[in-house]
Amino acid sequence: MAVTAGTKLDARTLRADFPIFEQQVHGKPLAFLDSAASSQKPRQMLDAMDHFYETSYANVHRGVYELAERATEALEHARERMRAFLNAPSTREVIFVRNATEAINLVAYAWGLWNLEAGDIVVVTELEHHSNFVPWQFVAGKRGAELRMLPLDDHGELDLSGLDAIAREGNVKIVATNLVSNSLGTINPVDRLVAWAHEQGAIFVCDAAQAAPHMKLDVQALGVDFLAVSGHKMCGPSGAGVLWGRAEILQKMEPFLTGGHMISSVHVDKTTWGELPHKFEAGTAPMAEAVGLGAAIDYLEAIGLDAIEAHEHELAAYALGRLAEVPGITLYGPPAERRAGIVSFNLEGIHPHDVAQILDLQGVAIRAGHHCCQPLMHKLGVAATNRASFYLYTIPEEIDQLVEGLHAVRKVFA
Amino acid sequence: MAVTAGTKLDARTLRADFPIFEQQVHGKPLAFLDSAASSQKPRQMLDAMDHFYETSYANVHRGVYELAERATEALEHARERMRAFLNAPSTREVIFVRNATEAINLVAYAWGLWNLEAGDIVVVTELEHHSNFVPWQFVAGKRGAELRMLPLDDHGELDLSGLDAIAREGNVKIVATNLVSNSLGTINPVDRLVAWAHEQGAIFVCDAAQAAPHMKLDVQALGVDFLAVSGHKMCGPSGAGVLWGRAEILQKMEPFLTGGHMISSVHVDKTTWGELPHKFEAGTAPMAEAVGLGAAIDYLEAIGLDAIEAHEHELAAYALGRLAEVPGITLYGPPAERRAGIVSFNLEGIHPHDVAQILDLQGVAIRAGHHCCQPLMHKLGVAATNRASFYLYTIPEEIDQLVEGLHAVRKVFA
Amino acid sequence: MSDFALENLYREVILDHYKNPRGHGVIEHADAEAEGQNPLCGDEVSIYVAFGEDGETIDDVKFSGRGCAISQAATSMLMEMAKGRTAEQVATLDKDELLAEIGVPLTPVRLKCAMLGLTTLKVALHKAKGTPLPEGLADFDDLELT
Amino acid sequence: MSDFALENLYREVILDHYKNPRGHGVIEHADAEAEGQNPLCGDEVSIYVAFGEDGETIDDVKFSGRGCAISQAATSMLMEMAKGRTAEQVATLDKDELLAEIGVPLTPVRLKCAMLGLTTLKVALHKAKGTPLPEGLADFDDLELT
Ligand SMILES: Cc1ncc(COP(=O)(O)O)c(C=O)c1O
Ligand SMILES: Cc1ncc(COP(=O)(O)O)c(C=O)c1O
Repeated sequence: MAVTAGTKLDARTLRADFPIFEQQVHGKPLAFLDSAASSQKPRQMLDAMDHFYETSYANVHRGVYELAERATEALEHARERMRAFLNAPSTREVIFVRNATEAINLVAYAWGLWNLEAGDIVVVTELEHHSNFVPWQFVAGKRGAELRMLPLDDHGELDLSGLDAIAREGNVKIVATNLVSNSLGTINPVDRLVAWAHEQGAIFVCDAAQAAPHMKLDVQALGVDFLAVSGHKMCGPSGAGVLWGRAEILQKMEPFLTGGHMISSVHVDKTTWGELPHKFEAGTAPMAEAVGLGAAIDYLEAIGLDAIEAHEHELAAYALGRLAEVPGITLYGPPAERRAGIVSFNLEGIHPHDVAQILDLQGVAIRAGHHCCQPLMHKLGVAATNRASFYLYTIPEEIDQLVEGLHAVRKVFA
Repeated sequence: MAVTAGTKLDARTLRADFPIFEQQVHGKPLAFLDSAASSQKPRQMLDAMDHFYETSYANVHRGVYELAERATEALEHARERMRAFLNAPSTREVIFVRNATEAINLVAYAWGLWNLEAGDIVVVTELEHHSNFVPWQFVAGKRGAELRMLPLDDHGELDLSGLDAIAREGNVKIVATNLVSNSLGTINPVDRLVAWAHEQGAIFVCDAAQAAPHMKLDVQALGVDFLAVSGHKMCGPSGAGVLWGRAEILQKMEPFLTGGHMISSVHVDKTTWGELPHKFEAGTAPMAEAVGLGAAIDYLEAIGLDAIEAHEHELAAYALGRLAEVPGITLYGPPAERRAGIVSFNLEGIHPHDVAQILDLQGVAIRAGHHCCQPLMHKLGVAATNRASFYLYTIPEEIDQLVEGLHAVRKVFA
Repeated sequence: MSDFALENLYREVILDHYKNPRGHGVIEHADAEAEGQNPLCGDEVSIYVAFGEDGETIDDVKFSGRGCAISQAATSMLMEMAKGRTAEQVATLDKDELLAEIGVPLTPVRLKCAMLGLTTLKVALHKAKGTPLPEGLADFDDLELT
Repeated sequence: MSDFALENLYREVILDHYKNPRGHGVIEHADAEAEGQNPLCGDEVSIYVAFGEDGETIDDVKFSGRGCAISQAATSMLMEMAKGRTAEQVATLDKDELLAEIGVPLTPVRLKCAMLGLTTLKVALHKAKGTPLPEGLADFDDLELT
């Protein structure tokens, strides 16, 4: 694929790469509007995994035979692809994990559990996914540290006015926020929070699960200390994600999972840890999954992250406009300019589960629930919302299908 | 496939299911003798994953639309297959993780870290894989508990004569051993150790990474409290393993990884955990990998675990006989009757790395190294050994190829 | 839209119970009560029970909380079913009896919605009378009642 | 067997260094020393350095330990290369210079074997003279030297 930067992507053509769209659901064309939960997979990525299994499979790193060498090369190539994707300084800083949740837990345990002390402060936001909230609450609780939440303002954006007050309360050790909210699509001002965190001497953990699939990332420009990514949301397979971390910090940390591969030497009285990134990759790696993730990055970069972001942005604006036509609808979150391809809403008097179920019968797949954001739901004063989310293969007709579907939902409950 | 129990398997026919054997390596037929590190994959398993991605992919458990329902059903079907495979009482006790290493770490952290106290004793053996050694050493160290190692006797089997002395030394809280050694192939007397552990009031953690691929397991008959399995060693994909644990214990435990999916409700002041098994499955599961593992179980059970065990047993006996012909060879481990399809050896004066490299040029893939068993290597007085390991697709000709290769190795170093 | 499927799932009686829930409200000083939640959507329901003079028969039962049509209708139907039965009878009430009443085919996720009221009612009775907890909820004691 | 590949990898000079390693032994009261290990196979090597009167030039260097033919031969060759150079020169010695001497194509895993001696020698010099650590070993200080 030869695509030059800035080119608009052609979602209709790209759809042909995704076998899932070759079916109808309940006799209707499939309008898959739940990509924020997990994206669909292009054939190219599936082929890369099959090819790996069929020609180059063996356990990595330790074998001196041909298949093991090939497998190791494939895994390390994927690591290099991810390094370049994040503009990380070194592959030593790219750690393969299962998903963003494990990436964040790795930091919470291996840094938080052994560094937090009673009275220290961990700062998160009201807009976090449970995966960037509960781990901090858990380790803070274990260490007697305090959890503070930055609130949202009325536009669904972070209110940073309380930062000074928090800083006066005690030792801020960790600041953890997402870059893009999975509920509201808000793009958060991570730069200001990073600067503030570093002024406090805190580490900054960035949950980029929802950002990585949709926009160009640069860990050096962001200035964060750790960054978590899920492969399955960016055209990669389930079972592989990445934690990026600064080498200086990773080196000083305890390991997280221990066991095979992550050691330098094992003795009854003393075990020493392997070099980065191996120190944090205990046991057999998700090898084929990493290979698939590397292929997904190839796929995304051939299209261009800028083109993907622009496409989603257009869809978000279109969706916000069309949805506003539906009587009784409440739309949550910031205006289109400051959001990714995610739109959350409620229909008056109709529970999201019922909305989603009736939409499903019309071939429209959206998510209904708390989106693993209960603190945000409490703030919004609802138990759940409907959420439609878009990706590179989304076409405006799917949004039309959604809007028509919502009218039908309203008829059922009229 | 209609195979009745007790039928001998036909490895030559089964090989046709494995695309990896359709190639030559260095111009020779591939003799893949490293299945203990990771097994090759049958087409049936790869097809099951592709089918899932192409027709039924979506994030599980939370969606109310058709694809999400299908994906959830596929994942839960795989859980049921694993439950039956282990004869576990309930699917609530079957937790999907990445690999056996993570399974053991889960118990080490979520049970060990919060239950061990200074002076408590954790018992492992000299025969453990690092993945069932380092996690215990790590958490014992963090809690000021003691690590005790059961030694090997001269036949490569566990010497249990010191158990009473250990029991007198203090509070034994955890006993962790493997069922089959990945280095020597020894089948360990887990029943006696389980009884002893329970007499001490300790939990028993069984590392079945090397047993599950090769013999019928029954967690109820074994009487263990936890059991760890790696999918990639049993014809499943990389990226999925299983921890089985007793519900009574899992319920009382803290969670391990926290975040999305594993909660019941999340509030700033208090978060409650979800029901089993979800409490231990934070974030997006290795969904396709679990589906693949389910298909692998279908594949293995169609052949029959008894037939697989008998086949490997035959191969081990044949290999021990043929290898004994090679001048200067030292064979490690127990006699064929008491071992699985794993043979470790050294050639006098020739380092395993050199042996394996020269064999590779002849198409023979074996492992050379410490096999993540440094404590065992110290005991044997070597840095490394060669290891040939077999599986259902192994044919005696591959062992012949190995033996011929070893003669060639000796010529190079003559 | 497959009207048949839709008619089937959101049939008149479901919508009627949803729009006009029976037993909706609160019993002050109830003899038994419990709160339940559906972790999938955050829905919550509270159930209140008043026993008759024998201390066993359910004299009155009410519910409050929010939820989808399926969960609200199912809970509303349950209120009608429970009244006049003993605590023991309700604790051992087979979920199929309620499912028959609902009378629409449910996927596993929606089944959780439909069962929220029944589970919560059984928990309330368990707390007050020590009757058995619903299946699969043996760990409820540790997790939720503290 | 592909005799060509085999000849290539285990060529005469490698086997000669393996069987008759140069500089094999121990220097008592060495001016610099370190121990290294290959985590892949558990092989260990110890390196000992004695400086000349200027305190900079390597007067004598020896190694002990066990390993495969590649690591032993590479370390043996390294002993010959290092003698007479200054600590600084060896610390900045490009690994390609040693690889050229070895003169056989190495896969990444075997490269680790070949580099074990050089890495360990550089660590010894670092400890004694503060010369730079080898690339990728910036964390060596924390992990191994304690
Ligand atoms: C006995 C034993 N335990 C544990 C493991 C670790 O398995 P994994 O690398 O899949 O976590 C292995 C695999 O090498 C093994 O053989
Ligand atoms: C913002 C955000 N963080 C974290 C996660 C967790 O990702 P995973 O389930 O892949 O661990 C998600 C996915 O739902 C997310 O959207």
